[in-house]
Amino acid sequence: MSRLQVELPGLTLKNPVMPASGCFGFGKEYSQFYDLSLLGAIMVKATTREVRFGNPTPRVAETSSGMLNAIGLQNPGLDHVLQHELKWLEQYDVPVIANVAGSTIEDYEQVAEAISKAPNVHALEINISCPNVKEGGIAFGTHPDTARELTEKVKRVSSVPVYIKLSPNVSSITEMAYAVEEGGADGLSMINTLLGMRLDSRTGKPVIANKTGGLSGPAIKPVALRMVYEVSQKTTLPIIAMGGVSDEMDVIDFISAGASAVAVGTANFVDPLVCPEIIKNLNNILEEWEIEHIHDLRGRSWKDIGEAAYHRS
Amino acid sequence: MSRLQVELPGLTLKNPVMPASGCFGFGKEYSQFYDLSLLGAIMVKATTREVRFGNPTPRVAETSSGMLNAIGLQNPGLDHVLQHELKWLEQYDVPVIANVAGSTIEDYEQVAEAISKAPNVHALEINISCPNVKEGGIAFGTHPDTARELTEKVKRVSSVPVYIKLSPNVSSITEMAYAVEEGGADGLSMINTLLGMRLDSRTGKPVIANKTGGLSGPAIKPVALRMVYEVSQKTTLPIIAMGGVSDEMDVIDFISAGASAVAVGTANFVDPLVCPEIIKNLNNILEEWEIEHIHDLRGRSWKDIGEAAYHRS
Amino acid sequence: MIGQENMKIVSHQEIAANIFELVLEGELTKKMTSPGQFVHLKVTSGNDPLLRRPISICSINQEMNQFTMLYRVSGNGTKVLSERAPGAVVHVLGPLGNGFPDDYLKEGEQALLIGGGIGVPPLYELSKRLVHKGVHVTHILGFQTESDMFYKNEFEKLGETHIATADGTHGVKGFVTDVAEQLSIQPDAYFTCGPSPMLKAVESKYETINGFISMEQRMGCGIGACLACVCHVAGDESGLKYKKVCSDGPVFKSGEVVI
Amino acid sequence: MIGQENMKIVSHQEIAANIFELVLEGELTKKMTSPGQFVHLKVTSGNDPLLRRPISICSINQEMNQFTMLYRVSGNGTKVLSERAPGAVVHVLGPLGNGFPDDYLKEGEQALLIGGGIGVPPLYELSKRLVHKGVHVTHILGFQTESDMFYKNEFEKLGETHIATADGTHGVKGFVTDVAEQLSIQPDAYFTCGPSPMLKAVESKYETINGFISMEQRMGCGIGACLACVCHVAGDESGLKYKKVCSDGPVFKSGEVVI
Ligand SMILES: Cc1cc2nc3c(=O)[nH]c(=O)nc-3n(C[C@H](O)[C@H](O)[C@H](O)COP(=O)(O)OP(=O)(O)OC[C@H]3O[C@@H](n4cnc5c(N)ncnc54)[C@H](O)[C@@H]3O)c2cc1C
Ligand SMILES: Cc1cc2nc3c(=O)[nH]c(=O)nc-3n(C[C@H](O)[C@H](O)[C@H](O)COP(=O)(O)OP(=O)(O)OC[C@H]3O[C@@H](n4cnc5c(N)ncnc54)[C@H](O)[C@@H]3O)c2cc1C
Ligand SMILES: Cc1cc2nc3c(=O)[nH]c(=O)nc-3n(C[C@H](O)[C@H](O)[C@H](O)COP(=O)(O)O)c2cc1C
Ligand SMILES: Cc1cc2nc3c(=O)[nH]c(=O)nc-3n(C[C@H](O)[C@H](O)[C@H](O)COP(=O)(O)O)c2cc1C
Ligand code: FES
Ligand code: FES
Repeated sequence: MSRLQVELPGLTLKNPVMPASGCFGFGKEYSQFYDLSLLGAIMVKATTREVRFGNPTPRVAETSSGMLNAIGLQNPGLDHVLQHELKWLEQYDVPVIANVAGSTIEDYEQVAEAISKAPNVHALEINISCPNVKEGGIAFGTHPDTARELTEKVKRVSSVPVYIKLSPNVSSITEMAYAVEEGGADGLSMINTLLGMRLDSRTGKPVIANKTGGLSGPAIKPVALRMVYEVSQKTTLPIIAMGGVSDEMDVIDFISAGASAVAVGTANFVDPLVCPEIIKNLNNILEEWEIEHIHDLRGRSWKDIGEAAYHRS
Repeated sequence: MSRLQVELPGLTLKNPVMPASGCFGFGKEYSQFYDLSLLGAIMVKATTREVRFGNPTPRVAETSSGMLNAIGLQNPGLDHVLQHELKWLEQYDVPVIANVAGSTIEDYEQVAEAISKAPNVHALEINISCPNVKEGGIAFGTHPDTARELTEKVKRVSSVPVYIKLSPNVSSITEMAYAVEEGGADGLSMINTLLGMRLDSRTGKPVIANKTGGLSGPAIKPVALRMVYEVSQKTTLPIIAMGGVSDEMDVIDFISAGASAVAVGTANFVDPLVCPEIIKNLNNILEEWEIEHIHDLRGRSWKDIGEAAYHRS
Repeated sequence: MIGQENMKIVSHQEIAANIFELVLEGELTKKMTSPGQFVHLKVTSGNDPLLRRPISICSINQEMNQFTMLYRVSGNGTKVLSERAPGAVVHVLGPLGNGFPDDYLKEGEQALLIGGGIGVPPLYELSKRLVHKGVHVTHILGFQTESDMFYKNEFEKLGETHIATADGTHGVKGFVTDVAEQLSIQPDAYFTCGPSPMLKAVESKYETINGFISMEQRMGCGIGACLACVCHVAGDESGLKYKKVCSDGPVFKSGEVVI
Repeated sequence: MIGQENMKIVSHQEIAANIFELVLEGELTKKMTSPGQFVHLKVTSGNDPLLRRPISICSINQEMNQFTMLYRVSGNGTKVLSERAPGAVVHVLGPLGNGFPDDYLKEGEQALLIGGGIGVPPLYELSKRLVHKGVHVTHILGFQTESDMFYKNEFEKLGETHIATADGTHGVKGFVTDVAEQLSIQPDAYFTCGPSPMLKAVESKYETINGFISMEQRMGCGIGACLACVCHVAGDESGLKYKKVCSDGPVFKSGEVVI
């Protein structure tokens, strides 16, 4: 097995690096820059049952080392995603993780059932943590009981493994992880954005039309890392981690914290080639450090796993 | 009344700008740089009943646009604070807000009762949100019932108004605000640090000896701003806001979000003169904008308070 | 094809109050073909500012491998950019989006170019090309006040140029549409870029002729992936159709999208 | 008195692998009196990197109003600093802390100066001053490998200078204490700066004489307010006593604090 190959429920990844949902569309735009088959996987944009326009603009604002977004789950709807976006992606040798969203549990069930049958969808990422929509989204992601119920129902109808995407906007991320583990989740993906806001200092009004938005980027990395560190010690579920990843050292940090794979969000906007570059550099640095497999580093922030997993030089 | 003067329970502030607790010691070091009487108030370092050494070092680590700290409430203990630190501060014409911490409710009561009698202590800030100690601290700050009870008990023994310092590490900051409002709090101070962590990428081990730490600085401003925006619409308690403030525009943002006064933490480390500079610039910009009083801007992010509160030029 | 390059600053100067002219050199220039396209700049390394900044291409010099941008210091990112000295490099992603067509009008036809404030720059390369093709160009340029004004001479060299300032310190007191009212020429098409209220006013004033309108919107990716920059499609009653300013625009045909 | 100033970079160069020599000019130099003090640098404007970086003063030139620092690029902050060109300004807070006493030894007495890696720089100004007072100085400087070595010539001009490298590529193979074992001189006091294991080894080797030890710790404020940089006081059984490296140190008397 190669140094970077990672096996997860439903997924055989060439490497543990993938674009995060909503930061990569359905891949078309980035295919202008590189061959998408280089990626470990692709987490595509959230899909809902119906087509959605999303929130009014402005939808993004910059903050110190971060950005706020309130796209509001704009997407062309389940049917279009199945017939066009996922179909188009079939030309690449890369597993797709479909991000599922909705306003009601039934919405989630319906999308999960249908989209999990697409041939290149190898896993679902259930988005119970979108801070930018009025109904559903984060409401499911901050109450353990609702999250458990949703997980159970989605699991029942899905033909592929189910990863639940956790919200960081909670008092105890571990409690949420326990709840979805009980609900039968196959894995976790974490974290979604932190709820934040920016004001125009002159007018005093919110810069984003939706008023609040989700904070992503390097600013949130310390929070994401801490949450992965906590949760990975408490559950046996594999974790796909995200939050501020922009280089190979960030990937190593999240794996050291306990993640099995890592997603790159905001950094794609800064550098469209960031994912393949991370993959290349990651391989090089592991070689330099004489680490046989990326998972030799997994959880070393809290596990005592001996010299092998440390930097040798 | 001057443009910047602010009246709050227990406090008449020359201006709404004060250093945040833990980022200014008891003022001595900064008195080398300027006259402390220029400040609106001083939020002094957390005081516990007994002297505490705090956590092992390293206690700080830098992150993108932020820093982590795990000082662990190091302080010389109640008696020493009363007899030396607060005594020393009496030479300045500036109200002190005493930050109170402890491991049990009795600890809080005892410190609150004694410290609130110091002549220059005009208000208490009850720190139920320190993420860096094993007992007390954040445990009180993430459970509404405990927070309510603690507030009631502290109120009963305090001879000055009581501000409760809220933790951002919760699912619903509004719920916490309601709880302490019910408990009889006179005001809120928010936010304390977000729980985060940094790893040494080479060894994979936490940089901070305490493993996790509290994230502060510009990185957290969007989260702090959103929380002040939410809470100020839901309670009538005045808010002293903090989180990433480093210039006068940040102060204006927090006031626009609904705060009554603003504290400056991490920015003191970057520029020891930051507080008096903010005060000067704040006055100048309000003059330029023809705003008669800083509170004409209060809450304008969500209130419709007419042209007067907008930028005129 | 979109490219990426660390390009060298060959000149960088303030040409009006808070307005900077930035000339970059590098191979990426070769890809720049259409006036009205923009580039996405990383103004400095490090995470603050984090995102790229969209800036229009103002003129292209293929022989020298250089292109020029004009920008206004408005927030933190442009401020940091303005402090970068000649010799330093700036990371450029581009050219992005679809620009103004320079073949819509034929030789001898009349073009009206209307720019407001920092919307003026992309019209410069356009005007040069139209003139080169033998199209008659008339410019109306609007600014807040005289000290904000830039490139007046440059435009005058290409064709009739009218200035409007909001405070009357130069040219006509008022807006670009006030100048338009007084124009005797009958344009065959218009090309415009500037703040939305101006674009709206221009579109409704010239309802009967075709025009090309360059839109602005806050951006994330700049390449069509993040859906930050969408606008509604004109006449779409479902409210569900959209165009992306970054990749479908920034230039749209008049009547195509909701300004 | 601590001051603050935007100081100009007059020279900036790499003098060994990843080791830079930075010379700054400005009035703040006048306040720099004691070798072993440090300054707190804001390496760039903006919020990333956010905090200041503590760097020791390596030498002071009062006539030219300049002082020199030597630093190693180890993380993001020092990397950004290393990219700043002569002519640019760096914001300096300092001088901070208490340095090495240059009057502890009298003329004719023998000083031993022991530096490890990036702990070497503060010993340079100290050595100059001791030599100026007629104190005999002997230096032991330890590096990982020859390519990391710097200022060997500079120290040799001031007194006997022994080099240890961990890999034996220059001088004695081993640690500074290995060199110390072989020394014939009997120092009247020692002065040391370097990584903690080295400081510990030096302190226990010279138990019988007095020494001055410069400590390192991650810092927040640099002025004694935040309690980031504390160390325990030697012999304190309560575990509650502390010293702040930034304002009580960085130089302590041997036996004063727990290394
Ligand atoms: C297609 C296009 C072409 C442009 N061409 C030019 C040009 O040629 N010259 C010029 O001066 N300006 C141009 N702009 C506007 C320019 O992008 C903004 O002024 C600039 O991004 C502001 O950045 P800042 O960091 O100074 O401001 P800040 O307010 O600090 O920026 C914060 C964030 O908001 C975004 N933002 C702020 N204002 C705007 C705006 N008006 N439009 C889009 N995003 C904004 C920034 O990109 C950044 O992400 C153009 C914008 C677009 C969309
Ligand atoms: C009193 C004192 C004097 C020093 N003098 C010198 C000197 O003359 N030359 C030199 O090269 N280095 C010196 N150092 C060490 C220097 O401060 C660090 O190497 C530097 O801060 C690393 O910053 P960075 O951004 O490159 O590393 P990063 O690891 O990215 O820094 C992250 C954070 O950790 C802190 N940090 C990292 N390493 C250290 C360290 N070893 N000591 C203290 N803080 C650290 C940084 O200040 C920053 O806050 C001194 C340290 C102290 C405390
Ligand atoms: C513009 C934008 C759109 C996003 N859309 C989605 C989405 O549709 N579904 C989802 O689960 N997460 C979405 N996210 C969250 C990201 O997938 C990711 O969890 C978060 O941005 C943190 O990673 P980062 O810091 O690397 O960006 C979005 C983030 C951004 C910035
Ligand atoms: C080094 C350090 C020590 C702190 N100590 C305390 C403390 O003792 N009590 C407290 O209530 N908050 C403490 N805080 C939190 C700050 O008061 C403030 O709430 C937080 O840092 C956010 O503000 P900032 O981003 O401006 O730093 C501390 C913060 C820092 C950085
Ligand atoms: S900016 Fe991302 S789609 Fe236009
Ligand atoms: S660094 Fe703040 S007390 Fe020493």
